[in-house]
Amino acid sequence: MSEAEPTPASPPPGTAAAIAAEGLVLRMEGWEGPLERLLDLARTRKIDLARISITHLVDQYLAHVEGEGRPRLEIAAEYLVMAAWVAFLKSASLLPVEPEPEPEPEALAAAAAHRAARLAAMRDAAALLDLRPRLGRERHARGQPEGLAERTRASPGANLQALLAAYGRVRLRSERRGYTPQRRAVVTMAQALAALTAATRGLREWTMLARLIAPAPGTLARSGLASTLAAALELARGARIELRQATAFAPIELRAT
Amino acid sequence: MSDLGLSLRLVEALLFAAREPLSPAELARRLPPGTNVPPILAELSTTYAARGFVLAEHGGRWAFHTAPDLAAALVHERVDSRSLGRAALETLAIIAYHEPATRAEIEEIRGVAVSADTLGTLIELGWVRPAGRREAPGRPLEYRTTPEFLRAYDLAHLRDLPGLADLRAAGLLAAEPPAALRPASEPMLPGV
Amino acid sequence: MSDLGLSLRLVEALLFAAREPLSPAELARRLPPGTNVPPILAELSTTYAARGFVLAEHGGRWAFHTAPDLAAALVHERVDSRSLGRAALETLAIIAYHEPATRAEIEEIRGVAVSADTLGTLIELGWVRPAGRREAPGRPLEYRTTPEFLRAYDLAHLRDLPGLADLRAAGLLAAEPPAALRPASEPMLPGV
Repeated sequence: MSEAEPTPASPPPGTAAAIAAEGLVLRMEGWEGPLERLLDLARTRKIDLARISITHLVDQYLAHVEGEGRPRLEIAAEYLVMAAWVAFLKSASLLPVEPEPEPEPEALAAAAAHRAARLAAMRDAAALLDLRPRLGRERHARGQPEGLAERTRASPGANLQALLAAYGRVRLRSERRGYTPQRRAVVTMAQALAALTAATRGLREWTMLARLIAPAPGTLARSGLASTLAAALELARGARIELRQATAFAPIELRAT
Repeated sequence: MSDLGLSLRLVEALLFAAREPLSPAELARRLPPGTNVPPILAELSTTYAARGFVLAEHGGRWAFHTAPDLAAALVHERVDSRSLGRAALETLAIIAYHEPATRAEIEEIRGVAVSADTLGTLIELGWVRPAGRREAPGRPLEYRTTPEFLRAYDLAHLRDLPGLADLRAAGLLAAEPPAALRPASEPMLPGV
Repeated sequence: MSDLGLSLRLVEALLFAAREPLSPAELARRLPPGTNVPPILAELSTTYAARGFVLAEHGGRWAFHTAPDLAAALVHERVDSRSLGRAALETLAIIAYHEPATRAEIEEIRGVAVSADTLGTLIELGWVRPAGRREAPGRPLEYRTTPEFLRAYDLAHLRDLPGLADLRAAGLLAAEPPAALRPASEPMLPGV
């Protein structure tokens, strides 16, 4: 294994301070203190990671993240990276450093001879196999088999679970089938224009717009108000009527020109 | 059978492997020159007369086939216990939850067309039956489940079927739509 | 042959009519309840041993096929005269003698890469199939032969492969050289 220190994507120094303020302080056998300090010591090999339980580390990490109430993802992620590095360094320290044994020449020769013998054996076996009377070549199946007649009686098992799942599937599909807007009752612009044109013909007096709207129930009344106002603006634009409003939110009045 | 002549064995093998019935002339062409084929065929048809398959002649051509008296015994009745296909299962579920349901209603809920075949399968199984016509334009047929359906699924009543909330709790309606799209109150199932 | 039992005639007829080899269990399903199939199969294979077509077992399934010694006379009936290439044949042999075998093992023995084409040919013939993965690094696919392979080469069981016992005794089916060939410094395994 290479002795070179792996260079991790270590957390930027700025965030360490932020984390320290939040504080994930590990309390376990072999180590008590902040996680980032543990990682520092592990990197510089100033602590024996064999004594550190990764399981306990993970447990305390999870407890800390869950204990935060609303976990702050960026902090949790920093800790996760640090904990992962500790785990990685520990696993690296546990791997045995084994020098590759020098292969002995006799063993190499024996292995080569064995390999050659195996290949020869398989070539012989393949030849023997090929000498056997093969179906379709030296041996033949029946040329015109009638086939085995079968009469099928359907009797599918009744599986309530499958039936319920099917219904769940259908409902789910229909819920997802998208939104079809409900067609609401409205007074259309054309209707309002026609009504207002008729109502204002020869109207000399200033009259409140609200009086000219035909009474209607519920949403239709609000739609009538909106459409009639739009129609009034349209007629005013064509100089067929005059509009006035004293102040904002005051009643709108109109008369024919 | 050690005294079987080579020719007889060859005729046997040729007739066995042939993909069509063979005439004596066709057989002779594949046999050692001078082989007298008809006596061999006669001997073979006697040999096999009482066995599971017989050698018979039809229009001058010879072939082995299954002994006629065994034909009936050889037909195997297979019970097809494969579970219902997806379309049939969904259709059955919709009828069970919404009965009486017309085909148009089933299609409306499934979101896809329901083939006559699918309904036919369910009717043939005896789990669904047409039950009158709806007094609506086109007077469509209404479908209902049968007592056999209840028996097969071990249900005392249709109302024993779990409601939507139960299905969701059981994870059978797993993927939930976003909360914003869900109606405030769960739609009630008709007739459940 | 007039005293032939009905069961024997039925077994004969079933095997004769079937498009695929049948197992004793499949036969039993189509026979009167309580029929003891194996003795019938044994009797039939004796009866037909010297005829133009014979009854044989391949991997637990039984079928008639023409007697191997008649091959030369039946060239007209040849349906599959393709001969396997050397690579495919060697690969097939390695899988059969070592199964299950991974691709890496086949390549180690052959000393060359095994093309996907070679394995594909064998799989397409229905003689080899991928059969699960080995619980080893990389989880490589393992290959095994099929019952059709046994049938194609007229082997009742895989253990009937020619020379299998000798190859095993000589240690030629093992990846490592036999202990006797290993240098003395190597620790001996008990029981090897």
